[in-house]
Parts: sequence; C-alpha cells; structure tokens
Amino acid sequence: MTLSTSILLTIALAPLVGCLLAGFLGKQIGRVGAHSVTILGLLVSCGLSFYVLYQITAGGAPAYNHNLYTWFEIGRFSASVGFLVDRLTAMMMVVVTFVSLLVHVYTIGYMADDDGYQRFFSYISLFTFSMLMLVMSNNFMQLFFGWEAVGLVSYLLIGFWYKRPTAIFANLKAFLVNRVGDFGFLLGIAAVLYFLGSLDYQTVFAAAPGLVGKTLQITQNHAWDAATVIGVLLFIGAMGKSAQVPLHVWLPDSMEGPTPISALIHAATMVTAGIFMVARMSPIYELSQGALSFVMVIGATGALFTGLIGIVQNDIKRVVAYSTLSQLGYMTVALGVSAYSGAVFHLMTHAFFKALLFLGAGSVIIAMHHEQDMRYMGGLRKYMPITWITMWIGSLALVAIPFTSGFYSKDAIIEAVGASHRWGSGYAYFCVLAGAFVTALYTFRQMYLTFHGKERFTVVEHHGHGHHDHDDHGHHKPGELAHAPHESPWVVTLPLILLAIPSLLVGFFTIGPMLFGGWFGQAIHVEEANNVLGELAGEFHGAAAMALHGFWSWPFGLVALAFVITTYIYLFNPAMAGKIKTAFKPLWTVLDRKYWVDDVYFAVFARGGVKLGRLFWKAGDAAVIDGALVNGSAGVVQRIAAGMRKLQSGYLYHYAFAMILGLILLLGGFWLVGQ
Amino acid sequence: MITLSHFIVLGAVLFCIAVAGLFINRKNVIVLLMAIELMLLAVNMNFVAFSRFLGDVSGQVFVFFILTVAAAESAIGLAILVLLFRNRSTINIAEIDSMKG
Amino acid sequence: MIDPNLFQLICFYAFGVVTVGAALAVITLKNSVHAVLALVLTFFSTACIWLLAEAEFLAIALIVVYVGAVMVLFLFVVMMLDIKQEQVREGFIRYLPVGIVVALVMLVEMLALIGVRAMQAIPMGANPAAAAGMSNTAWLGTALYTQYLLPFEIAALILTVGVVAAVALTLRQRADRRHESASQQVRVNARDRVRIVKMAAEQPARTTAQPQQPGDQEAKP
Amino acid sequence: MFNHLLSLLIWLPVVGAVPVLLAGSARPNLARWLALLMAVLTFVVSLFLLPQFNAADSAMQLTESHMWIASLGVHYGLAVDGISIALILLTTFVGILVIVGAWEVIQDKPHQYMAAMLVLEGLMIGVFCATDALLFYVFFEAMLIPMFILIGIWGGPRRVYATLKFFIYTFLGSIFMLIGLIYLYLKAGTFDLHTLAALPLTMQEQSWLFFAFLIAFAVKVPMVPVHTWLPDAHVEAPTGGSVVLAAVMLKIGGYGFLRFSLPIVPDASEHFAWLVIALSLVAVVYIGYVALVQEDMKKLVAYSSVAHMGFVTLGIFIAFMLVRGAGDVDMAKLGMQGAMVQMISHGFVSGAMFTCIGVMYDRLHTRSIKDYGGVINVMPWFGFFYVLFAMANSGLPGTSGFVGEFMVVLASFKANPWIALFAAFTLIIGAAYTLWMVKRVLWGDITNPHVREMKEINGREAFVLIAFAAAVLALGIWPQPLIHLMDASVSQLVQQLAVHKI
Repeated sequence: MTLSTSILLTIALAPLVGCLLAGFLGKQIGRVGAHSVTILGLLVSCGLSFYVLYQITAGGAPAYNHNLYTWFEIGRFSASVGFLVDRLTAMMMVVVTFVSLLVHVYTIGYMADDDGYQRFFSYISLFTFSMLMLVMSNNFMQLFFGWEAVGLVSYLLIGFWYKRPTAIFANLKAFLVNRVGDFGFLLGIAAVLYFLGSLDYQTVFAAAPGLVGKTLQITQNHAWDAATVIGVLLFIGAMGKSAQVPLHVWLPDSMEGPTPISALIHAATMVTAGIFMVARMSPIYELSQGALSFVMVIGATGALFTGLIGIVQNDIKRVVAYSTLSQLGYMTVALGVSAYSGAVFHLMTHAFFKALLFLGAGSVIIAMHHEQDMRYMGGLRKYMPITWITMWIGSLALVAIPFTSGFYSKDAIIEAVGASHRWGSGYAYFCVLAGAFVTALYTFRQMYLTFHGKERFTVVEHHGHGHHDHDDHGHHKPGELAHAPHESPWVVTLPLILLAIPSLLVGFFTIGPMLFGGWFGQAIHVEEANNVLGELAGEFHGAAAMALHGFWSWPFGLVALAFVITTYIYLFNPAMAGKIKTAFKPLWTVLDRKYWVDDVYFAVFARGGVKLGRLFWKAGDAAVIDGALVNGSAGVVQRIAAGMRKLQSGYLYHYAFAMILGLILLLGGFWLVGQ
Repeated sequence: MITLSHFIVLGAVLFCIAVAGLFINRKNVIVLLMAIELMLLAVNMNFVAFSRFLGDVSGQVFVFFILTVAAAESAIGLAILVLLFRNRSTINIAEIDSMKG
Repeated sequence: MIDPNLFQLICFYAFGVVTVGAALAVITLKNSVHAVLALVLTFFSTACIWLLAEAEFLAIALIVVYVGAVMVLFLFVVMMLDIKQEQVREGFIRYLPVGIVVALVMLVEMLALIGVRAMQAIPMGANPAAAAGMSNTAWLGTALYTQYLLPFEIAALILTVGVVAAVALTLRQRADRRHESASQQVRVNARDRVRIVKMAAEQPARTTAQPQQPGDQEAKP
Repeated sequence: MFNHLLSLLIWLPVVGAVPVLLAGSARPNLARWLALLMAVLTFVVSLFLLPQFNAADSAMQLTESHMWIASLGVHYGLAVDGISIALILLTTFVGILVIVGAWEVIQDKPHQYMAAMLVLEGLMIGVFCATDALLFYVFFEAMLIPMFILIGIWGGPRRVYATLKFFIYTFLGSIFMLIGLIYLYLKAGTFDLHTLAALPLTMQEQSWLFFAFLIAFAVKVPMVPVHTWLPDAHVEAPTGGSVVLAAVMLKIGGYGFLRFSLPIVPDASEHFAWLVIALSLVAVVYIGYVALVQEDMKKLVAYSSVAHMGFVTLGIFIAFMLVRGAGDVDMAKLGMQGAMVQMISHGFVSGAMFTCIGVMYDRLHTRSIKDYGGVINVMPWFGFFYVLFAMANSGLPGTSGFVGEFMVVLASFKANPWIALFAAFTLIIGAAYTLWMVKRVLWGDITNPHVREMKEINGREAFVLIAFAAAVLALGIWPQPLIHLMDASVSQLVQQLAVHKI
C-alpha cells in the first residue's frame, strides 16, 4: 500500500476550493451554499486524512515524499512544492482537519447572525489549506509558505470584525509579532541552506550529522556552533508562531477574533505549528545541546509565568488564551528535553481539549449574548447542561486528572523533564510542576465562576428587541441580558460532544504506541544520549497503570490542592477572592499588567519605531538630503546667480567696459607670456 | 619707406581712440555707434596691411565683408535708435537698462 | 627728384595725422553733426592711406559705400532726432581721465605686443595684384566670385536682412492718420456698398388698431 | 525570417502615438481606443519574442545592427537576452494596464496623455534592447521627456517642483555616465557594449568609471541617499505616471548595473561592492522607518519602492562576494536571480499599489491616510485587492513579493550573515509600514462621511486589478518559468564576474 499523490492533493486542495467558492461566489451561493461547500471540502479532506493515517499505521504504507513541481531551480539549489507524509504529518493532518471540520460545523451556529458569514467560512477553509500545506511540506520553502499563510489568515480572522478598533489593533499586532519570529525563521532557513546546501528535508536531514564541528564566523574572533545557530534561529520562528515568551504578546489580544477561530487557530492548530516544526527538525536540534536548552528554558518560563496571568483574568476567553500560552510552554519544554513525541502527543491532546474549551466558552458567550466577562456569569450549569459537562471534561483534561488524555501527555512531559539532565532542566522541572498547580487554579476558578455559584446577571426583557448583532453592547449595562441564557443549538453542542470524546479517551489508547512504542518511527529522530522517553519507557506498564500511579504523583497532589483552594474560595466563600486580591495587591498588579511586557513593547517598538521613523524622515530625508544637499545646492546656485545678476546692470557702457577690461587683461597676459 | 608696423600702429591708435570714445561718451548712443565704426576701421586697416604684406587676397576680401556687415549693422542700429527715440524721446544710454538682470 | 619711398612715407604721415586728429574729433566734439562730419574725414583720410597700400578697390568702396551711404544715414538720423546736447554730454569730463588711461594702457600694450621696432625693418612686399598681372579690383574680384562665392552671397543676404529689419523696426501705424487700403478698395463688391432691405409696406390705417411694440421702432433708427 | 522584431517593438508604440495624437481632443474616445489598440499590439508583438528566443542560449539574440552615426562608429544595435525579455514583457504588460487605468480618469487632453504613454513605452523598450552604449544613452535620456510631460501636465499641485527635481536629478546622474561612455569610446573606439565588456582597464580607470555609472544608475534605482526625487515625483504624478515610474523606470537603474557596471568595470565593482551593499541595507532599514511615518499613501509606497529596490542592488552586488570571495557560483546566481525576480515582482506589486491608490484618489481626491478609514465597508472587492497587494508588498509567500526577497536573503547569508540579518529586517518593517497603512485606510469604522459615498470599483478598474493580481500570484506560486527564462543570461553574467580585467 502506498500513498497516492492524488489523494494527498485532494486533501490539501479541497479546503482551498471551498474557500474560493465561498469567498468569490459568496453572494451567489448564499449562506447555506457557503457553509455547505466548505464543510463538504473539509469532510473530504478529513475523511481522506483518516484514510491516510490508516494507510500509514495499519496499512504499512511507507512515508510519501515527492515533489509536485519545481518552484525554482538555480544551479545546484532548488525549491519545490511537494509533500512529505509520514506518521508525524499524518497525525497532524488528522488533528488539523478534524478540529477544523468541527469548527466549521460549530461556526454555523456561532456566526448565524453575522454579516460576514460567507467570508468567515472562506477564511477558515483557507486556513485549513494553509495549515495542511505547512504540515505536509517536504521542504523549507513550502514550510515558510504555510507558515506565513496561516499568519495571513490569522491576521484576517483576528480582524474579522474590522469595525472594532481593538480587533484591527490586535490583528496588526499579531502579524507584526509573528513577523519578528519569521525574521528569525527566514534567517534560520538561510542558515540551513548555507550549511547544508539544500532546502529539501530529506537532503537536509541526511546531511545534518555533518553539521557537527562546523561554525559560523560572527566576528573576527568569535564563532558560533552551526547547529546551535540554526536551531535557535528556527526556534525564533517557532517563538513567534507558537507564542513563546517573549513573543507571546499577540496571542491574548488575538481573542478579539470570533471564538471559533480562537479555538481552531489560536489554540488547536496554528499556534502548534512551531511545536510541529521543531519536532520535524529533530535531526538538527539533536545536534545542539545549547539550542535545546534555549528551547527548554523559554518553554518553561512560558509554561509558568503566562499561566499565572490567567489567574487574574476575568474575560472567559482570555483565561483560556493564557492557558493556551501555558500549555504551549509545556510542549516547548518537552521539545527542549528531546521528548519530541511527548510534545507532539501533548499537541494532539491539547488540540482536542483546548478546542473543546474554546468552543465551550463560545457556547457560553452565545448564551450570554456576547458578554465575555466571567464576573457577570455564574450558575449557568442549569441553563446549558451539555456545555457545562463537556467543558468540565475539557477542564479535567487540561488540569491532567488521571485517565483523561491531558493527563497522559502532560504527565509524560513532567516526567521527561524530571528525567532530563540538560542544562536548566532543574528550573524547567520547577516551572512545569508549579505550572500544573497554576493551571488547576485558573481552570477551576473559571469553571466555578462560569457555571457554579450564584447568578450574577439579571434578565431584562426588552420589547421589540428581536436581533442582537455584535455591536450593540451599548444597549445593556454589563450583566444585563435581554433573554435568559439557554443551551446552544445542536451545531454548537455536537462539536463539543465530538471533541469531548477524544479529550477523554484518546490519550489512554495512544500513549503506549506514540510515546513509548516508537510509533513516529523515522519522522522523529532522538540521539541515544538524549532519549529521556526511552528511559521512562522502562517504567511504563500500560496506560491504566500509569494513570493509577498518577494519583500518587506530585502533579496530582498539586492539582488536588488547587481544587480544594478554589472550591473553598469560589463556592463557599466568594468574598475571599476580593480579600486575597487586596492582600496581594502588588503581585496582583504585576499579573494584571502582564509583567508590563505589552507596555514596554508598545512604548519601545511601536512608539519608538514611529519616533525613529519621524526622526529619519524629518532629519535625514527632509533636512539633510533634501534640505541641505538637494535644495541646498539649488540654493547655492541661486545665491551665486543672484550675485552674478547684479553684474548685469543693463547699461551698455558697463558691458563695454567689461569687454575692454577683458581685452586689456588679455593683451597684458599675452605680453607677459611673450616676455 | 612705409612698413607693416606703420599701418598696424595707426590701426592700434585708431582702436584706442575708439575705446576712449566709448568711455567718455557713455550717454550718447550715436557717438558710441561712431566709435564702433572707428574700431571696425582700425580692424580693416590691419586687414589691408596684412593682406598687402602677405600678398594674400583673403584679407581684402574680409575687409569687404566687414564693410558689408558693418553697413547692415549700422542700418539696424540706427533703426533701433530711431525707434528708441520715438518711444522714449531720449538716446541717453543711462536710461536704457531693461536688460538689467 | 624726391625719393618715392620717402614721398610715400610723408604722405602716410600726413594722412595718418589727419586720420588720428579726425578720430579724436569724432569722440570729443560736442555737436553730433560735427562728429559725423569728422568721422567722414577719418574715412576719407583712411581711404587715402589704403591707396598708399595699393588697395584701390577698398579705398574707393570705403568712400562710396561708407561715406556715401552709411555716413549720410548717420547724418540723417542725427539731424532728424532732437537731441539735447547738454544731456548727452553729461559725465564727459568725469570719464575723460579714465578713458585716456584705458586707451593709453591699451595702446602701450598693443605696441609692446606688436614690437614696433622689430618690424620696422620689414618692408611691404611687392603688390601681389601687379605680380599676378591684373589690377587690384580684378584680383579681388576673382577671389570674391570664385573662392568666396558663398560667403559673398551670404553677405548679400545679410544686407537684405538688414534692410528689411531696419524697415520693419521703424515702420509704424499712426493712429492719428487716416490712410487708405488700396487692396481693400480693389476687392470691394457692389453688394457690400448697397444693401437692399425688404420691408413691409406702410399701413398707416392699422397702426392705431395694433399697438406698436416699443422695441420695434428703436431697432430701426 | 523577419528579423526586425525588436525595432518593431520599439517603434510601434512610438509611431502609434502619432494617430493617437492626431485624434485630437475633439475625439477623445477614438484616441483612447487607438492607444489601447497600440498597447495591445505591442504586447502581442512582445509575446512573439518568446517562441523566437532560445532561453538555453546565453548570447544576445534577435540581433539587429545598422550604422547610425558613421563618424563616431555608433550603431543602431539591438538585441535581447533573457533579462531583457523579462523586462520588456513587464513593460508591455504594464503598458496596457496604464492605458486602461487612465481611461476616464484623464479627462484633460486624453489624446496627449495616451500618446505620451505610448512614446514612453517604446523608449523604455528601447533601453532594454540597446546593445550600443550611445543608443542606450539616447533612449535613457529620451525617456525622461514623456515622463516629464506626464508629471508636468497631469500632475498634482506641486508638479513643477516635482518634475524639475525628477528631471535634474536623473539628468545630473546620467551626465556622469555620458562622460564615462565618452572615455570608453576614446579608449575602445566603439560604443558597442560587447566590445566594451572585453576592454581591459586599469583599476584606476575602472574606479572612475564605476562611480560614473553608479551615480547614473543609483539615481534611477533609486538608492539612498539620492532617492528623494522619487517620493516627490510619485506624489505629484498622475496614477499612470506613478505606475510606469515604479513598475518599469526604476528597473532601468538595476538593468543598467547589470549591463554596464558589472561587465565593463567588474574589478572596481568588486572593490566597491561593500559601498553598494551598505547603501542597499540602509535603504531597507532606514527607508523602512521613513516609510512607516508617511502620511501620504503615495509617498509611503514610493518609500517602500526604495526599500524594495534595495534588494535588487543587494542581490546584484553580493554576487561579487560570493563569486570572488566564496567562490560559490550557484549562490551568486541565486542572489542575482533574486534581484531579477525582485525587479519584475516589484514592477507588478508597486504598479498595483499605485493603481489602488489611484482608484481611491479618483473617488475622494486625497491621498492623505487620515482622510480614509473603513474603506472596506463600502468597497469590499477593492479591499480584497488592496490587502492582496499589501501582502505582496510585505513579502508574503505565495505572492511575487516574497520570491526575490527570499532568494536574496538566502544568498546574502552565505556572503555574510550580518547582511542577511539586516536584509531580513524587511520582513518586520515592510509588514509594519504596509499593514499599518492598510489598518488606517481599509479597516475600522467609517469616520469620514465622504468615504461612505465611495463607489465599488467598476469593471475597468477591476480588469486592471485582476490583471495585476494574476501576475502577482502567478509569479509567487510558480516563479520557475521566469527564472528559467533568465537562467542562461544570469549564469553568463555571473561567469563574467569571475574574470578579472586588470
């Protein structure tokens, strides 16, 4: 059994066709037409992805690696568009298309009242296409194409409600911060070409061992290790796309976009592109302890410190957003300790439960008539039981209660970090452990605030208020609703249920082969010395045993502690939250201001950039070049001419005199020369 | 015996007189024009002398041309003068400075 | 018998002195008419000097063309224009020293350059025209109509341009004079002179019945 | 075989301008249709170049040569290689679009406008074909005249200042080139470029000649610090003038480097490559910041043109470091191909950007960014194109803007990682200035009531934008045909660089 090119092409292009139809013929085919064609495209894509996964795992199909067409060919360098489909890719394809399909369905309900209905479907299909191009790529050029294309769609979707000033600020910010990452990424690709002479994965990975001992001359007497340079540069790209500290600032703001894309792009798939990329590049990363340490420390920092911010957020989506940042940190840490399959495994489980959480949050937001502030929620479990239950499932997976899929992936990462001996792994271990506690804190807080406790909203019936679009927040005071909240329609709840199932179960069934069974095969390369998962494999005796053991581990203890604390505070003693807030005012301020990172960036890069530009423009271009040199030389000519002009008195005898004077001088000159 | 330098010196003297004329008559256009005629005459004198001296006809041909051009020049010059006087009722050069830069 | 060379020299000096004197008079005389007459004298004596150089044609041409035509033109203009003597003589004394100094400096320089003494010894050569066996006029004419034909034609053109320009410059249409246009008089048609207008026959009886429009009458004065 | 194809290509639009002019202002529609006919004909003729051209052969092809000025040995010599053909096709393609773009926009003396455009087109083609240095110079200078007229007559309020600045700037530059050419003529006795390329020159001679050429072409490109004519010219030029100026005229500077500086004075070019590279990087970073704060859309795009053209000069001159320094011919080709693709791509992208701005200007009669905002609300289709071209301008993969920059950055990393670092900075700053403009112009709610009255693009405008979009996307998705077309020529050029002339 081999993979056929036409199937892979169909997988990639079906969403694109849907996108083009919904985008260009949106008016003609109408709303139903738009969601039909895009969902149909996704169905095809998703079904075939499952088929490909089946072929690869069960059918024993070899990895597919072919070029479709040559993008450029110059001398010995060439770049092509082509697909590399191995187990890693196949798994990503399934995750991407599956989550995307559910999000498509969900969108029918979520965006029902929006004017940009067709546009939205077009965008998310375009995103799916771009993401597939990214994961299926067999070379760096196409990887970069997908990398930037998902960035573009993210830009378009964050700014989907383009009338909102905050949305168009957020999308510009997201794109630019991503571009900072891409800056490093592009240089990383250039470094790959420089050292390894190709852009093709296969060639590059085959040549990668030759990197050892090569250096890049940075200054006269300073050189860097080649593998470290490549690894760090590529990882800078991942920092942008996967929102790692310090390029994480765009992700919380990206919540300005509609919730379905928060689930799809900013939680489940796009932001994990960086994780996928590093896992894909494992043959290169394995050569550099320095680069891996860098990855690990960055990831660990993100895992703990962004999670802390989540505790003080009141916007339901922002809590989930910070939780995403924190979970991305976990994945990155896993990469940093060479547990690539652990990272990818967590990527997969996280895609399911985080998409579930976001879609659940979206369901709540629909019910609350686009009120996102948790301070005006509470007690919603009565109104929307399906949402309530599925979100609890997602939350349990997030906080890693044993037997949920989140537990398997997260616990494996924590164990792997604990087992690692890499420089900085002690710090990382502390971060991931503390992070587990923090995760539980903000997750339970969110659940209690939203679904439990007293209702903190009031229902004010308006007469003749038949519609609610997204801009009519002004009609209500916060916490006043036009109607009582109600459960969302089936198109919304069905995806929740469908996501809840893998959130609960997928880990149990896949951890064995994926983490310890060498399921990824050639796709992920780990040096023997770095193989922490290999070390752990000896202690692994089946998923059930691992879960049972999990009840006696540190992380579970921390989660239980957090459960007790939050339950006490938010269910039994709501006033205490305010007291704690005042007691730890300075700490609270630090978290509320997000460590002032945004403020500093805005002041230094945005304001500073504009100031610098204005300085360059006014002082450089306008004053020096145009003022002094261009118009200045014109001015000098003008002044000289003004002086010369006075000589032109207009009197004939002056001219005659000048001529005669000249003649005398000339004659005198001749005379002198003659002498 | 008349030598070449006799003629040339005479030409030089005539030329210098014309130059002096330009200087001391800076108001009277007519005298200026006449001074120019004197200058041309001085030049012609040299041409004739050199033509004779070198036995070359070109010099005399040039004198012929100079006479022709000078005639045309003075005709136009005087026409301009008449026009000027008609419009301004003066031939005072000091008042004519519309070419001032 | 006086030496012909010496006689020529004497003649040269005589005419030379007259030339210089007349030239000085041109630039110094108060009366413009007198100045022009002095210029005529300058030309006359120069012509004589050219005769001494055996350039007979040019000498005669100078007198005929210059004295006869150009100088008369000068006289004409000078007499026609009403020039105030005092005004044009302004600054004469003031600029006299400058003029003299400049002229002298230039003269000294020129003479120094010419090297009078060095060249004094060189006699004029034989008359080339005579050597060629023809008169000066024929000698000059041969060159003019063969070698210099094109410049000669151009010179003629320049003269024509000069004439046309002089006429065009001084031509004017005076507003206070009536003048006839012969071409228009010739081209006139009978129709343009007499116009027959058809009018309705007068009906005095009905004028009272129909009130006349006031504008009608004013339209036909 | 008809072997005057190039002459036909040059003189068809120039002669075709005569009937357009004769149509007069009384029959503006006749003039428009005639002009369109001529432009389309020229484009069709230029397409005939492709089958006749052998891309595998690096030599100049379709040669024509006639004695022109016998006393100076000047030939009317025309020929093309892959690089020329690509630029000629760009010219004829843009030629049609500016005629269509100006259709009803130019109401004042449309026949003269169209005629000037056609003449300009023909002369620009001439520049790309000329194989005789003096002929090149003649076309190079003659080109200024129609452009001068276009800006001077149909320009904005400060057009006189802008035209004079444009003219004197470029003229001053080319004077130095003329001096250089005269020196070369005295030395070689011919103006034939091929002979000049083989002429041995000492380092000192080469240095002088290099700077003579540098000044001429740096002004044209334009490179920092002689770029200030460009924003003024663009701001005052009519839309079509801006499009041609950005899309084709700037390329002539880059083309000049390839045809003159590199083959004739390779050693001096190598010696001073650092200077050009430094100026290119300054263009990318410094001009990027300047573009960021522009308040006038056209000025912003003009500055971004300067920054993008920095990649062209960068790609051309890192070739020396790669061929002679690192000895890596393929990498040098990558850089130079990148420069070439960047030239073509920038032709499409900047042309499209200026067309977009023109479309908005026709409706609101202002170019100031602050007068807009929320345009997408009333012109969604226009918004689509505007975002597409903005993305291309900021180098998004999949659009043509990415290809050249990508290749140049890859090559420059080999030359020196620091060069690549500064060059790659365009990813950030380029996106910043372009998308910030998009944010202020397109997104947001409508604040200016006049924006609400703006009408969606009509069919004619849509045609122009679609044509540009097709080109931008085609080149971005599959650049290989273009690269293949130029490959042999670029290879030959790179080989030539390796040969020392001293």
